[in-house]
Amino acid sequence: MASHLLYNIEETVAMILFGIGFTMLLLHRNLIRKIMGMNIMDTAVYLFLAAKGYIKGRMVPIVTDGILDASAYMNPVPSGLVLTGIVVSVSTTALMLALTIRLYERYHSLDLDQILIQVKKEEGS
Amino acid sequence: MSRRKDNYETSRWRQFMQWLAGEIDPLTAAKVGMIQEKAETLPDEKMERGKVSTLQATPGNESDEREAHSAAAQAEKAAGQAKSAMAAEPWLNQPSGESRGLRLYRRFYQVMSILLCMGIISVLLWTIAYLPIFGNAGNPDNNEVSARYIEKGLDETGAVNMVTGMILDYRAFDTFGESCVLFIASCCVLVLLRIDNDGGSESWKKRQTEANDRIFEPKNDIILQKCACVLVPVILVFGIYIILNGHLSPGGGFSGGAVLGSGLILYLNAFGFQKAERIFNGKIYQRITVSALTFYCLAKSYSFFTGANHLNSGIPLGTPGNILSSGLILPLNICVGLVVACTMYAFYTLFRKGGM
Amino acid sequence: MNQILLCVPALLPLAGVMALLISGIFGSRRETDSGKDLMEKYLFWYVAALTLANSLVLWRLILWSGEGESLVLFRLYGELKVMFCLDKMGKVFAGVISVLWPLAVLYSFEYMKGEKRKYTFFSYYLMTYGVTAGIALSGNLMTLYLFYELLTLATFPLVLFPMTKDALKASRRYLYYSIGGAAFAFLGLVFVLTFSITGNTAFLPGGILDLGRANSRRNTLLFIYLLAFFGFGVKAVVFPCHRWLPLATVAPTPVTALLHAVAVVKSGAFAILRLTYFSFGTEFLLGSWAQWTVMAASMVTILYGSTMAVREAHWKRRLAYSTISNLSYILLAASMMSSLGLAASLCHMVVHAFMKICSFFCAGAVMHQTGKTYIYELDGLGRKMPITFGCLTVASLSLIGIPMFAGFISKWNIAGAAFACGMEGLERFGSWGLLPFGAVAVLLYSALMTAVYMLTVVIRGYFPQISRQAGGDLSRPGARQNTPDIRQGNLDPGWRMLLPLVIFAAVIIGVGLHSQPLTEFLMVIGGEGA
Amino acid sequence: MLVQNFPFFSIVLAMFSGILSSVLNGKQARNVSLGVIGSTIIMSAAVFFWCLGNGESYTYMMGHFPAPWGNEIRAGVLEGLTALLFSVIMLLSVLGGMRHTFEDVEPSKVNLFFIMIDLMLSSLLALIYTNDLFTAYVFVEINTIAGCGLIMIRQKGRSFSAAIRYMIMSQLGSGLFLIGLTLLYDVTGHLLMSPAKETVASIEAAGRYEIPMLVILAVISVGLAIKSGLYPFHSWIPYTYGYATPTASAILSGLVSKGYIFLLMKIFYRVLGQENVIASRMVNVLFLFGLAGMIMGSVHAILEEDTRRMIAYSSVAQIGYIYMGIGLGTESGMVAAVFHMFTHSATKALLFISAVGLYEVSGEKKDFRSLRGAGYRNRLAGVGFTVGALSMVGFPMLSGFISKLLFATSALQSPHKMMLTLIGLAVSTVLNAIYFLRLVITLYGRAEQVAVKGKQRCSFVFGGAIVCFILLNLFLGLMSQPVVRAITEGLEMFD
Amino acid sequence: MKGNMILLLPVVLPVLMGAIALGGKGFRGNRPLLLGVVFTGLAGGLLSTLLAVTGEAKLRLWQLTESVEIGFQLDGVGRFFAVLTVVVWFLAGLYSVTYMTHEEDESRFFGFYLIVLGVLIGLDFSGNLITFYVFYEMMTLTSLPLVLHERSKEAVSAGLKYLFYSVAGAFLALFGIFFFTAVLGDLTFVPGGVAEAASFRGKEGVLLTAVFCMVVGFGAKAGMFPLHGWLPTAHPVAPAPASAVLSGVITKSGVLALIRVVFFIVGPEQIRGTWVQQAWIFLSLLTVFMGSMLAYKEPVMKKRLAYSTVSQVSYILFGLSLLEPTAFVGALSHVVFHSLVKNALFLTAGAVIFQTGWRKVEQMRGLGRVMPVTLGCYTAASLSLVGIPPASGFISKWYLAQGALSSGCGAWTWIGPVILLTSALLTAGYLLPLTINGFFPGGDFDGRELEERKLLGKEPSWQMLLPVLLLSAGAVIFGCFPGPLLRMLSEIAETVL
Repeated sequence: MASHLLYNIEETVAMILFGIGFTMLLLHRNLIRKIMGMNIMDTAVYLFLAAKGYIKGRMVPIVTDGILDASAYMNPVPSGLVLTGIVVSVSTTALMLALTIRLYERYHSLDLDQILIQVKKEEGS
Repeated sequence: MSRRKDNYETSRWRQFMQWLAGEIDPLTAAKVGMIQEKAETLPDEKMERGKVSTLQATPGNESDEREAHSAAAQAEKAAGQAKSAMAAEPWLNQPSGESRGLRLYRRFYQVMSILLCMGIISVLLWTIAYLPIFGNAGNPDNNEVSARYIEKGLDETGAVNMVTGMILDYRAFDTFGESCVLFIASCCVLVLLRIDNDGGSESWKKRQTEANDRIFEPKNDIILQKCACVLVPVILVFGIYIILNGHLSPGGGFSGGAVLGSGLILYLNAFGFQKAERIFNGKIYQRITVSALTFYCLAKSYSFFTGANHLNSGIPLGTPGNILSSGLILPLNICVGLVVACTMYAFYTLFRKGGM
Repeated sequence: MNQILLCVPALLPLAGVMALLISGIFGSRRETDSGKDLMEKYLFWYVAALTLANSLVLWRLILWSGEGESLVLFRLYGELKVMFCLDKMGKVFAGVISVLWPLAVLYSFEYMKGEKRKYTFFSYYLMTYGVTAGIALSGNLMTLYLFYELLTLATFPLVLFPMTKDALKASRRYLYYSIGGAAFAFLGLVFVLTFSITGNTAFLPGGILDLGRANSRRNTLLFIYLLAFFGFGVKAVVFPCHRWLPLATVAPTPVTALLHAVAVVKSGAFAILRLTYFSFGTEFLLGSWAQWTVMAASMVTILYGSTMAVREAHWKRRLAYSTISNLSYILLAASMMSSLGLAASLCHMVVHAFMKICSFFCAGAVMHQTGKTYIYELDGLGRKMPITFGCLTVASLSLIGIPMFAGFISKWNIAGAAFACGMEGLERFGSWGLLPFGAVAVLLYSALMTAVYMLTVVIRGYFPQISRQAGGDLSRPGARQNTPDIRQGNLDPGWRMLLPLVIFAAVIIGVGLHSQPLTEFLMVIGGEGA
Repeated sequence: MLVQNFPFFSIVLAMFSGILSSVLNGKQARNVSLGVIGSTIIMSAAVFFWCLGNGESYTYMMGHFPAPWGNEIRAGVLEGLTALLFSVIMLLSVLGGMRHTFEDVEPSKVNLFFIMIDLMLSSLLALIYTNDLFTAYVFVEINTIAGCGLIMIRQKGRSFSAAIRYMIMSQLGSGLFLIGLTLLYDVTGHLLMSPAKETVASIEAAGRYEIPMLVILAVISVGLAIKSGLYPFHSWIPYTYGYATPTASAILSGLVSKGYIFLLMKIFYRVLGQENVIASRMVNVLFLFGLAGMIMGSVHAILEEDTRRMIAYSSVAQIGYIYMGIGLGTESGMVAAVFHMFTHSATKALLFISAVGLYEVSGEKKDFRSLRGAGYRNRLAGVGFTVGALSMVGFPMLSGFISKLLFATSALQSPHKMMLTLIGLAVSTVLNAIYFLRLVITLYGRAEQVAVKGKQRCSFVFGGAIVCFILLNLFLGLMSQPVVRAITEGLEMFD
Repeated sequence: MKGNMILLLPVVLPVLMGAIALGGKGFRGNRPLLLGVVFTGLAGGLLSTLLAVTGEAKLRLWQLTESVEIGFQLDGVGRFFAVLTVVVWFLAGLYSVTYMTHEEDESRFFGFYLIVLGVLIGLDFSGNLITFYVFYEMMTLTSLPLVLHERSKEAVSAGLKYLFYSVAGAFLALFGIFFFTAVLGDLTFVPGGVAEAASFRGKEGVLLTAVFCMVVGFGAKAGMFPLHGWLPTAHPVAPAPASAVLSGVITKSGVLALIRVVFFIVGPEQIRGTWVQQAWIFLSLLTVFMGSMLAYKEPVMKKRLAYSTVSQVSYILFGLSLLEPTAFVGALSHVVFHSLVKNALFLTAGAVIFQTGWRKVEQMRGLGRVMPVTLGCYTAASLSLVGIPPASGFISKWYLAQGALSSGCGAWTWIGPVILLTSALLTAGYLLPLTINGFFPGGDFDGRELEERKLLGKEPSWQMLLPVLLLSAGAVIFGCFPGPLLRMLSEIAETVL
C-alpha cells in the first residue's frame, strides 16, 4: 500500500497539507496563523481535486481542433469544483481577516487566548 | 444547585468544567492571576504565591510577568508570533520548578497538536492508499458525466472551454451560490469594517482615525504613478479580455474579475483615495454589484425555470468559437467579473480605511 | 351525556380558574379598597360554588356511572389517548378528594383571611382540584401521566406561595424531584405502551402486559417497572426521593394539608397502584426481584420516615415525615401484589387522607390562632383549644393504629395482606417470603414511632409540665402551688376551621367503628385487580 | 405543475431579495425579508401538501440537463415540511427580535442584517432541497458566513470573539466536509446524490473501497457534527448563541445547526445508504457522542449563571438528543430525530425570544438571578419561557414530550442501545428540569428590585410572535400524529 | 349484637361515671359530689362485676371489619381477674379519698381511675384476642394520665416512658396477632388453644417468632426483661393509689394477656419444649433475680417496691412459662397474693409520704412510733411476700417450686427453684429492714425530731387505714386458708392444660 502512496504523490502531499492546515486552524493560538492554516487546508483540497482531474496524456478540456472525444480531454469537473472552491475560500478568508482586524483594533492582540481573557475581563468589569 | 455562587465561582470543579468547555485553560487562569498581581515585587513573590488560591495560578508570577512583557511587546509590533517560540525561551532558563506545570502544559499541548496532526494525516493517507491511481483514465470519476461534458458540451452550451460551460451552464446553480458566497462575505466585511457616519459622534471620529492608515500610503510616488499609468490600462484590458473570452479560453468571470480588481487596487495605491473615489466609490460599487447580481439571478432563474419545465429557453447559442456565442455564458461571465472586481476592490478599501 | 360528564370534574375547575385568572388580571387594575371586600366575598362564593359543583358532579359519577363508560378527549399520539373512565378504584380516590376538597376550601377561607394574594392562591387551589380529579378519572396510563405532570405544575405555585427564600428552595426542589420522577415514570409508560396486549395504555384490572412478549425480556421490564415505581414514587415520597416533602411544608397549611398529605402524595400512590395492578399486572410482578425491591424500599421509607419524624421538632415537618412513612404503608401493601394488598393499600389511602388532613388542619389551626409552629411551644394548648386538640387526639390515635379508630383498620388489613403474602411467599419463593413478615415488623416499629411523635404533641398539649421551684418540697401537703389557670380564654378558631376538623374526626371514628362497607367495597376492587 | 417550481422559487427569491436589499434601507429591507419569508412559508406549505397529496417526491432540474450532469434539487414530503417549519420559525424569530435588531445593529447596517437573514433562509432552503453534494457544500458555506454575519452584527467585543470562534470551528467542519466530498467524488465520480448512491451501492456490492468509504462517512459526519455543535465539538455554541442579537440567537440555535443535521441525514439516506451507515460503526459513535452531549450539555447548563448561555448549553444537550436518535440506527430513531429537530427549533427559538423579553424588563443583566420576578413584569414572555422550558423538559401536551416519547419507543427497537438511551433520556430530563425550572421559579419569585425602566408593555409584534411560538409548540405536542406520519413518509421517500 | 348484655354493664358503668367525673364542670370545688360520682362508679363496678361473673355469658358486640370482632365472654380466668381487679380497685379508691387531698386535679384523677377500671374489666371479659388487644391499648392510654398526674418533669417523662414501652410491647404483640389472624382467622379464646399443629405446618419458625414476640410484647406490661424499664420509673411518680393499682393490677393484665395467648390461643402444646419456652423461662428468671437485686440496692421506698414488682410478677410469668398445672396454679395464686400485698405495701408507702413526706427508706427509722398500725400491716404484707409459711406468699412459691421440679424442663427444674429461693431471700432483705428499723430504731435513734414535727402516733385517717388493713389481712388469711382458692385455680388449670 505504501507504494500506492508514492504513485499518488500529489494526493499524498495534499493529505499531509490538509492535516497540517487542519491542525493549525484548530490548535494554533495566533489568528493569522489560523487563517493561514485554513488556507493551507483549502488549498490541499484543491490540490487533491486537481490531481484527481488529471489524466495522463490528455489535453486540458478546451475544445481544440473540433475534437469532441471523451478520450482526448481531461476531466473538467474537478477544475470547475476547484474554481468554485477558491472563491469560497477567498470569501471566508476575507471575512476572517476582517474579523481579525476588528479584534486586533479592540484588544491589540492576535493571540486568541489573550483576546478571550480580555473579553472575559471586559465582561467582569 | 443549592451551591452558593461565590463558592462555586472559585471551585475547582467549575474551573475544570470551564477548562473542558475551552473557556479557560490552566495557562490563561495563570494569566488572570498575573494581571492582578502585576504590581507585586519579586521578593514578595514567594509569600504571595501562598495566597494564590487557585491551582492554576500557582505556577509562578515571574514567568507570567515575563510572558506578559513579551506578549505586550509583540502586540506593539503587531506581529503574532508562534506561541511556542514566544513561550519556550524564557522558561527554559527558569531555575526552579515554579513554571513546571505551565511548561509541561505547553509541552503537552505541542505534543498533542503534533500527534493530532499526525493522526489526521495518517488516517487520510491510509484512505488514499486505497484510492484509484493518479492519472489513470479508468478511474471512477472519468465516467459518463465528464464524457458528456466533453462530447456534448459544445453543442449544448456553445462554450469551447468545457470548464466554463460546465460551471456556468451544467452546474450553474453551484456557481450562482458561489457568487452569493462572495456577496455575503463582502456584506459581512462591510458590517465589520465599514465606518458609517452617524452624525459625527466621537466614537465615529475615533474609529475613523484609527482605521485610517493613509499616513503610511506612498504620497504621489512618481515612480509608482508612472508605472501605474502604463500598467493599469494593460491590466484592465487584460482582465476584460479574460472575462470576455471566458467561454473560449482559460479564464472567465472569476479570474478576470480578480485581474480587474487588482488593476483598480494598483490604481488606488498609486493615486490615492481621492482620485480613486472619483471613478469608483461606494455607490458605484453598490450599483454595479446589485445590477450584476440581479441580472445574473434573473437570467439564471429564467434558464432554470425553462429548463426544469422543459421549455425552450429561446436563447441562441451562436457559433461556437465566436465571442458572441454560447448563449448566456458571456453575459454571466461579465456579471461575475464585475462582481468579483468590485468585491476585490471593496475588500481592499475596507481593509484599509473602512469605506470607499 | 354520562360520557361527557366524565371530563367535567377535571376540566370544570381548570376552566373556572382560567376565568378567575383572567378576571384577576383585568380586575386588579380597577380594584379599589372599597371594592376589595366585595370582591373577596364574590371570590369566596365563586370558589365555594365551583368546588361544591365539582364535588357534586364527582358524586354523581361515583354513584351512577356505569362500568366501562369512557370518554376519549383527544388523541395525543398514536394510541396515546387522553381518556377518562371511572372504575371502582378511581371512585375511591374521587370519593376521597370530593369530600376533602370542599371542606379544605372552607378551612382555607378562614386560614387565608387577610392574605393579599387570595386570587392566586384560590386559583391554583381550584386548579389542583381539577387536576387531582383528572388523576382519579384517568382511564389510561397516558392520561394519568399527563395529569401527574400537570399536578406538579398546579401545585408548585402553591408551594412557592409564601415567596420566602425557604419557599423558593422548597418549590425548586419539589419541581426537580417531581419532574425528574416523571421522567422515569415516562419510561414505564413507554414500555407499557410497547408491551401492551391491547395496543394502548388503558387500565385493565390484572394488567395489560402481553405476558408472552414481556417474559422474553423479563428483567428489562422489571427494571423499568422499578424505575417507574420510583418515578411515581417521588410524589409518593419513597425513600431516596423523599426530600422535597418536609421542605414543602413552608406552604400555607391548607396547601400542606390537602396537597402534601392528600392530593399530591396520594396521586403518587394512586399512580403506583395503577401502574402495578392495572398496567404491569400482578401476575407478571409477583415473586420477582422487583417486588422484593419495592417492598424493601417501602420498608426502608417507613423506617426512615417514622424515625425522622421523631427527631423533628417542627410540627408540620414532623407531620410531613409522618406522611412519608404512612405513604409507604400504602406502597408496602401494594407491593404484596395480591388482592388483599390492593384492598389494604386503598384502605390506607382513604383512611390516611382523613387522619393526615385532620392532623395538618389542627396544626394549621394552632399556627393560625397562636402562631406556634414548634412542638415545644405547644404546652398547655390542649386546654385552650379543646376542640382542636380533641380532633388532634383522635387523629393521632388513629395514626398510631389504636383499635376503634380508622387507622387500625387499614393497618390491620395491611398486616393481613403481608402475612398472606408471606405465607404464600414462603411456599413459593423460599426465603424471600420472609420479607413480608419483616414488613409487618417494620409496620409495628413505625406504629411505635408514630405513638412517640404524635402522642408527645398531644401530651404536651394536655399535660403542660409544671415548672416547680427547684428544691421545693413536693411531698408536703401544704406545698401545693397554684398553677396558673390555664383554661382562660378559648382559642379555638372560627367555625369554618372547626367544622372540617370535627367532620374529619367523626369520620375517623366512624370508619374505625364501622368499616365493613368500605372494606367490602375495597375487597371487590382487590379481587378484580389482582 | 407550478407547485413543483416552488422550491426553486423560494430559494431564488430569498437570494434575490438578499441581493436587492443591499440597496435598500433598513426598513425596506425588513419588509422585503418578511415578505420573502412569508411567501416561502406559503410555497413550502404548498410543496408539502402537494407532495403529501401525491405521495411522491420529485427532482427538479436546475437548468436544461438531467441528473448526472446538471444541478438538481429535490422536493418531497420531508423537505416540504422542514422548509415550512423552518420558514415559520424564522419568521417568528425575526418578528420576535425585531425591536432588538433595530437597537443592536447600527442603523446604516440594518439592511445588511436582513441580507444575512435572506441568504440564511435561502441557504437553509437549499440545504433542505438540494440533491447535489457540491451545491450542498456551497450553501453550507453561505450558511456559515451568514451565521457569522448574524453573530457579529451586534458589534461588541464579545460578539467578535464569538464570531471568530464560530468561524474557526465552522471552517474545520467545512474542511472536513469538503475533503469527504472530494474523496467521495473520487470514489464514485458523481456529485449528484441519486447517481452517487447507485455507485456507492455497486461499490459496496463489489466490496471495494471499504476503508475509503468508512473514512468518507466518518469525515462527513464529523464535519457536519462540528458544524452543528455535537458534544465534544460544542465549545463555540454558548459564545455564539449567548452573545448574538436575539433574532440571530434564535435562528442560529433553532435553525442553522438543524440545517446541517438535515443535510447529514440526507447524505446518509440518499448518498451513503442508511444500511451502510448502520453497518459501519459510525452510528454508534454518533450515538455515544449524542448521549454524552445530552448529559454534559445539561450539566454545563446547570453550572451556568448566564441565562442565555444556559439556553445555549441546553442546545448542546438537545443536539445530543438528535444525534442519539440518528445513532440508534433505526427508522423510528430517525423519525424521532427529525421530530426532535422540529421540536427543538420551535422551542429554542421561543426560549431565546422570550428570554429577551424578560431581560428587557430586568435591566439587561446576564445573571439569571436578575430575572427574579420578571415573569410578572412581562407576563407573555414569562408564559412563553415557561412553555418553552416545559417543552424542553418533556411536559405532556407540548412538543418535547412527543419527541421524548418517540425516542423512547424507538429505543425499544434496538436492544443494545435501549437501556443506555432510556436512562440517558431520564437523566437528561432530570437535568433539564433542574436548570430550566430553576429559571422558571426565578421568573416567578418575588422581585427584589423594582421593575427597571419602562417598556413594560411588550409590543404587539413581540407578543404575536410569542403566542405563535406557543401555538406551534402546542400544535407539535397535540397534533403530532400527522407530523410524524409525514416524517415517516418523507423518510421513506428518501430511499 | 347478641348475647348477654349484662356483661357490658361493669365495663360501661365505670367508664361512664369516669367520663362524668372528667367532663362535668360542676365538680371543681364540689368534692362531695365528685366523690359521690366516684363511689357510685366504683360500687356499681363492684356490684355489677359480681353480678356478671355469676353467670356464664357471651356477647358479640359488633364487627370492626370482617375479621375483627369485638366480643365478650366469661370464663374462669376472666372471672378470677375481674373480681380481683374490682376489689382491689374499690379498696384503693377508698384510700385515695384522703390521699388525693394533697394532689391537684382530683376530678381528672378519679375520672381516669374509673375509666381504667372499666377498661380493665373489659379486658378481663374479652372474648377474643382482638377485643383483648383493643382493651389492652385503651388501658395503656387511659392509665397514662394516672402516671403523669403530677405533671412534673419527671412525671411527664416517666409517663412517656410508660407509654412508649407499653405501646412498643403492644405492637410487638400485635405482630403475633396479625400472624394468628392470618393463619387462624378466628381468635376467640378457647381453653387449651385454638391452634392446631396442622395449620402451622411449614411456618413453625414464623409461629414461634410470633409467639416470642407476643411473650416479650405482653411481657412489657408485666415488667419482664427486656421491656421492664418503664416500671421503676413510672410507678413511683404516680400518686400512691395509682402506683398501687398499677403495680398490683395493671401489671397483671400483662400476665392475663400471656395466659390468654399461650393457653387460649396458641395452646401450650405448640410451644412446649421449643426455644420460645426456654427463652421465656430464662427471661422470667432473669427478671426475678434482677428485680430483686435492683430493689435491694434501691433507697427510695416506692422505687424499691416497683423493683419488687418487677421481680414478683416474673414469679408469675415463670410459673406460666413452665406450662405445668401445679406451676400454673402457683402462678395464679401468686397473682392474687401479689396484688394484695403489693397494694398494701404501696398504700403504706403512700401513707408514709402523706403523713410525713418521707420517701427514702433510711428516713423511716422509727416509723413504728409514728404509725404503728400501718407499719404492722406493712410487716404482715412483707412477710407474706417473702413467703414465710403461714402467710400467703409461701403457698404460691411452694406451688411454683413444685411445678418447676416436676416440669421436666431440663436444667430449669432445679435452676428455677434456686433462683426463686435466692430471690425470696433478697425480698426479705429489701423489705424487712424497714420493719426492723421502724420498730427497733436502735439505741442511737433520737426520737426528739419526731416529737418536734408532731409526728408521734400520727396514724392516717380511716379511709386510708382500712384498705391497708384489709389488704394485708387478706394476704395473711389467704395464706392460712388457701383451700377454696387453690381448688378453683386447679379447675382452671385443668381446663387449659
